[in-house]
Amino acid sequence: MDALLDISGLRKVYEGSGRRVEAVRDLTFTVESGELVCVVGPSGCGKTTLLKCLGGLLAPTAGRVLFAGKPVSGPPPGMALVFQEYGRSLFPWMRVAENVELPLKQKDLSKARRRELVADALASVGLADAAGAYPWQLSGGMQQRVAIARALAYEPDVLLMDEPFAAVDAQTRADLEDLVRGLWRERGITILFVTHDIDEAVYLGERVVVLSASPTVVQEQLKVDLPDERDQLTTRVAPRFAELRTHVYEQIQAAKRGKADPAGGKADAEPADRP
Amino acid sequence: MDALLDISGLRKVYEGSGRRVEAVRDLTFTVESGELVCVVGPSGCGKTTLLKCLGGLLAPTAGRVLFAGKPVSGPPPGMALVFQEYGRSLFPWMRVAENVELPLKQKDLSKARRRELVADALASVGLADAAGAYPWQLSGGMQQRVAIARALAYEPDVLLMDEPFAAVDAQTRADLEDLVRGLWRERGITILFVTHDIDEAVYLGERVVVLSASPTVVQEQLKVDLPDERDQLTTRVAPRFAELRTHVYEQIQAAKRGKADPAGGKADAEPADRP
Amino acid sequence: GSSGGSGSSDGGASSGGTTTIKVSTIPIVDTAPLYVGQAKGFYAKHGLKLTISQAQGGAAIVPGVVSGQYQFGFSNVTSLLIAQTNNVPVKAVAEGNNSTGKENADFCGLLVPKGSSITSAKQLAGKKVAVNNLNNIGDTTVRASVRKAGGDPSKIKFVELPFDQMPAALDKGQVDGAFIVEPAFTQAKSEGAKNVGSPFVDAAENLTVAMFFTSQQYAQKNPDVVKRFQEATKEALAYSDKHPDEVRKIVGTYTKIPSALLSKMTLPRWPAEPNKASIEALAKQGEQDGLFKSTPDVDKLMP
Amino acid sequence: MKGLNAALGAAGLAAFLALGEVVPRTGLVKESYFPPTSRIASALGDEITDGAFWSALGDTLTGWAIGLAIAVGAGVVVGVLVSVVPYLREATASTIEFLRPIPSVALIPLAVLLYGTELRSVLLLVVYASFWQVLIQTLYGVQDVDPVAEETARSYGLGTWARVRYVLWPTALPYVMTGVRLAAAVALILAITAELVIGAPGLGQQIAVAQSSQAVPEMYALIVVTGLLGLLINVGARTVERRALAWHQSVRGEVAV
Amino acid sequence: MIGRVLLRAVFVLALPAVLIAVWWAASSGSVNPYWPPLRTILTTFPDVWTADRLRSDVLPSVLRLLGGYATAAVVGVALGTVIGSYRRVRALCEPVLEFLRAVPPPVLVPVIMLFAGIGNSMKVVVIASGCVWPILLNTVEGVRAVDSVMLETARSYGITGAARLRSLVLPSAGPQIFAGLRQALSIGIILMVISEMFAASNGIGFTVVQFQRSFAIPDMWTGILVLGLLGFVLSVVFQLVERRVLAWYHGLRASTRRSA
Ligand SMILES: Nc1ncnc2c1ncn2[C@@H]1O[C@H](COP(=O)(O)OP(=O)(O)OP(=O)(O)O)[C@@H](O)[C@H]1O
Ligand SMILES: Nc1ncnc2c1ncn2[C@@H]1O[C@H](COP(=O)(O)OP(=O)(O)OP(=O)(O)O)[C@@H](O)[C@H]1O
Ligand SMILES: [Mg+2]
Ligand SMILES: [Mg+2]
Repeated sequence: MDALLDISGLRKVYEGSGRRVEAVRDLTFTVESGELVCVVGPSGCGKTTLLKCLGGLLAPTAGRVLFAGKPVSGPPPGMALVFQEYGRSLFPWMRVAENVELPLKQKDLSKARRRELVADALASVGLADAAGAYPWQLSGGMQQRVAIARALAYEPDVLLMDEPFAAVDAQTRADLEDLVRGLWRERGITILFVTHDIDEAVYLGERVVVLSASPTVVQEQLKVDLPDERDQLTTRVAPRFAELRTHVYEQIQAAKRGKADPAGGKADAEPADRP
Repeated sequence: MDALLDISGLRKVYEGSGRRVEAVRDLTFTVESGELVCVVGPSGCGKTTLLKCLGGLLAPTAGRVLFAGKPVSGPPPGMALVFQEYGRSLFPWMRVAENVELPLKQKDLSKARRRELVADALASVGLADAAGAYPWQLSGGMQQRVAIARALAYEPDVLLMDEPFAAVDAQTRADLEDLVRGLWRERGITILFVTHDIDEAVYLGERVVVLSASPTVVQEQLKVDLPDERDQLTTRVAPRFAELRTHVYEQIQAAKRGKADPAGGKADAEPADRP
Repeated sequence: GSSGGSGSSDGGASSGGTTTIKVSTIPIVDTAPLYVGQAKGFYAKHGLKLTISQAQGGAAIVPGVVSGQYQFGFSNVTSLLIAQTNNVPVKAVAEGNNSTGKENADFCGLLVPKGSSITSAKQLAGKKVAVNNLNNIGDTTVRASVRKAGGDPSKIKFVELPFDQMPAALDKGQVDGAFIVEPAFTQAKSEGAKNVGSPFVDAAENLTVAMFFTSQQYAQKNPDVVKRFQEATKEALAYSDKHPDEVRKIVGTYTKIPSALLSKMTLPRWPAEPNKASIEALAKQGEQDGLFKSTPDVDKLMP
Repeated sequence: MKGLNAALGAAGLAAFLALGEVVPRTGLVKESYFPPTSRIASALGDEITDGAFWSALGDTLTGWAIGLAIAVGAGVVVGVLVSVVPYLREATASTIEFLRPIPSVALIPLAVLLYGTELRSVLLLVVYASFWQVLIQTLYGVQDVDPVAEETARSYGLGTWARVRYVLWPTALPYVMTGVRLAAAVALILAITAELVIGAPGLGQQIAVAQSSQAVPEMYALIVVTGLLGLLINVGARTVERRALAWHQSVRGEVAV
Repeated sequence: MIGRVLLRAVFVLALPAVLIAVWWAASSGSVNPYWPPLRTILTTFPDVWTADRLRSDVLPSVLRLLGGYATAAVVGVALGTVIGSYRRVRALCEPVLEFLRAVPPPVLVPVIMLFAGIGNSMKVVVIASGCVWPILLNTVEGVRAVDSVMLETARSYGITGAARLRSLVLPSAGPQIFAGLRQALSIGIILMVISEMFAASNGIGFTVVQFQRSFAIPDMWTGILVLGLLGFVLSVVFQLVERRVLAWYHGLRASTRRSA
């Protein structure tokens, strides 16, 4: 029972406005302290839902989420979440630097230290000179990087990231992947990383959790037995990498084939007419 | 002068709230009628800006945008745009089917035909059973697919897509890529496709336009000389595919290296303090 | 109350010998003769059918009469004089009501709070006195009381308060004195306030406090209707003056005065004719107080 | 859930009424000027057995409903027009700001001059006062349109009317709903004030009579009636809102929590 | 630049100029004492609104107005935030508030006088009691409508309490709160007049009502003009403040609208 995050029997059903969706049926897996776990799964299978339950933002319908042995009832301290809806998670009334600084104000830090953290985080995502802009003056990819910078500056112990690189270009993405892995190795933080890019999942993770199409269960957990030292050029061409990614790809296809519908529609969805 | 879209000397400078950004410096290229052109470039280089100028939503600071020989002053009819900010481009007060149907109401179609188009489009993106849901009840990837379905149902002559598959999983992405190529081949529509996935650009496009980091110019235009008949399995492993993707990758890296800053910050950005 | 009919400004639709006239009044004891006259058939006898509207005060009545929305209105004399000096074409047609003329037994009084050290109107100089309307009959007559008691009327500080708020204001000591009429007068007295003067009595002998009026145009165009209204009102006034019990009863129908107050309160007098001398006295005092833009022409105002 | 809310609301009202009973009883203010709740209640009981009360209530509600309908209709239409037609907003801004603060009470002589004690007199004042509430809310609401939503509509070639109907209107609706709720109360207030001062038939006139008659409990009873009317109006507005704004964060947020 | 200033000036002045011209023409031959020619009103204006009067009547009125308005703004936003944030509190308070909201100020004033006396504090309370409603309602609705993703962001970063209020809830509800503040401004002027109908001895409202009662009709009309002008001036000031406070909002909304 050393696991930092312990999810067992997690179930989440959304109800309301004439629709009932069983987003997650039964998820059980654990994340050890200091692990970097990637989660992949078909669109709409409940990855975001899972992350919100872990982050204490959503109460599960059934099942248990333990964080460091204690049930999660609200956002645990020291945890940072990068939202999939990056655009809406930035506050439009604050400039980029203020957005990044905001969570730090909750911590007991000197002003100078805060400034430093903000500047470092923005520089590390390549946005040093956008500090004074409002989020809505930025491109989509830049907004997403601001959200990432905010999480990094927060110096969390646990980092939950929901498709954080979806909107950035290939080169920036590679840079950011290395940044995340570097942080993880240096600081020993625990990372749960949701992505739909299979290569990314394999490249980044120690372990890949594959979710099935909904009603969602854990389809497979895969240990990534690549060396710890990874590199965009060499790792991605390693034969073992190709094997692993093919394996994951097949799993995801299997997950989706489990359903007649090509793209994860809901079994329980009851699209009703206006009430 | 047969080009359907003719962009020459396009320049766009954003001003306001104490910031002046030269998003696009000088873009010149054309898109022939019935072509499928992919645009790649570093994050924040002005791809979205370019698309908005083409779509008549944004007035260029300088330069000229011609659509079928006429200057673009407002959204041209028969053109559909899939926005990068998919979440905000869906109307939260309308259900999914209504969102997809809305643009059709502008066309002179019978109600039955509209229904049919909506149902087809939703089915083709795998969301047949989400028709009765509100957008905010859907996952990120599902929302993005609704936005795509809306554009497809509109049956446009010209389709501008801004990173349309950013939020969907690998398998769905592959399906949607084939869907878009299929539509293009069947209906002979003109498509301008912005993406940051280099493989995707090469797999989909007839031609790839690589943009430099800002101040943005056209870095390179690359003809994709792969056979018209493409297939996720065979095409992606073809040697020529690998060559092309490596070439594009190098170009993007070159584009970014053109700048000291690793990720497309603005040369002209003047982050000022609050006014 | 009444609902408005046509907005015809030539006034008084007549059918089969009866003319319908709209009269705008205030729901207070003073206007009781109108109701008495209606009930006793004095107006019907003169071929008049009354429609009575109740407004809160002159602000609503005078413009209505001047524009022909109503044919007749009820107003205190000072207001009419002020209107006249501002070229508002009003014309008095009949007596409204008079003070009783009896010191300390009028329907209006000058009250001081319970336990106040003030025992005479004289001491109100320099004090805060509530009147219902500033620069109107209230301050003129209060000044008369203070003057008569030997005080300096120019030193009184007037504040404006509706009559119904005065008992509470006196009780809380928010004002040092109040110019107050029935039924608030009796109400305040029953709660311990003391009467130190009778302004209407002190201002003039048998003061005509209010009158019915019409607009000059209407009076010119419909001398006959005006005449009938005058005669019917005269009869109603005379009858009311003689039958206080009937008056109290009818007041209960158009006001909500609690019966305990109704039986106790002092009624005004209703002589058949206005007292021109008292009006002239009031006009003179008002002029001294600077109420008017020019010297009022009492003759022109009077019927 | 709904029952609980109603119970809480009732509890709030009960506490308020109890306060109304206690304050005069403890002598904080004199009972004869501020009658305790029970005394007001019994006066209210007397009132509602009186036919005149009901006809007055009917008159007031007629003026209120017609006036509100005109004000809301005009406010929304003018608000949308002013926002949609280029330059109209700039051109009308100064005039709107000038006219808005002119109090209806100052217009009373004008109303009487034009319409006497007729219903139209009340309507003039009611419409004048509540129109601005709806107008301003509509202006702010239309301005709140999400730029991306607006661009989406434009890029699909939605015409002006379609944009108003499918984009501007739903966005502005939450603001407009607030405007309608504000206007509903203002219209009621003005209907009653107009009756009170001008003497047009209705609850306000009854209040005026009670005031000048020194009938304090009756006056408070009538005031309570106006308050209760406001309460009922709000319940109606909330019901409409729950249906019309089911998609809106303010309503759906309630369900999710 | 100069062109833009000129254009603005035209926008501000054109419609009023037309309306004034219409009024002038329509009223020029009027003999109705209640509807005096505009010319008479304008010639009366300087006689009535002398510097002396500005000091003795306008200033006290404006001070009362500001006092009441500020009170209402603080109370409305504070109460509105609480009520908007907690569903239970809203259920508890709403009926009582709706009850109070529907009571007409002219009949409410006597009740307020019982508690607040007849001095300036009464007038400030009366003004506040009317201004508070649009602010309160808009704040409640604005707070209820805070974007769910932003709320979750704040929660996940442990931004709670005052920080959450200051950096999330209030800015997000800001546009709607300002709509309420805007409404309240003109309501404040109206209530200023109403409150000065009771136990006042100076003030614009007092003066206008006195003119009305004493049949000084052109003078009364000048008073109405002054109220309108006051409203206009205050709204200009208000707009300046709003432009500052909601700079992000107007920038965001204008970022696309200005183009094309
Ligand atoms: N607020 C909500 N109300 C109702 N249903 C919801 C809500 N949020 C999510 N759902 C449903 O729950 C399911 C899982 O959604 P979730 O966002 O967790 O998927 P996801 O795995 O993150 O997908 P994606 O990769 O597309 O982001 C979907 O079917 C979605 O429609
Ligand atoms: N409304 C705006 N106001 C000011 N600057 C803007 C605005 N929109 C975009 N920009 C700036 O213009 C530049 C180009 O933005 P654009 O959105 O076109 O980039 P992009 O190529 O689409 O990037 P991405 O791949 O990250 O979406 C960026 O530097 C951005 O900061
Ligand atoms: Mg998701
Ligand atoms: Mg973009």
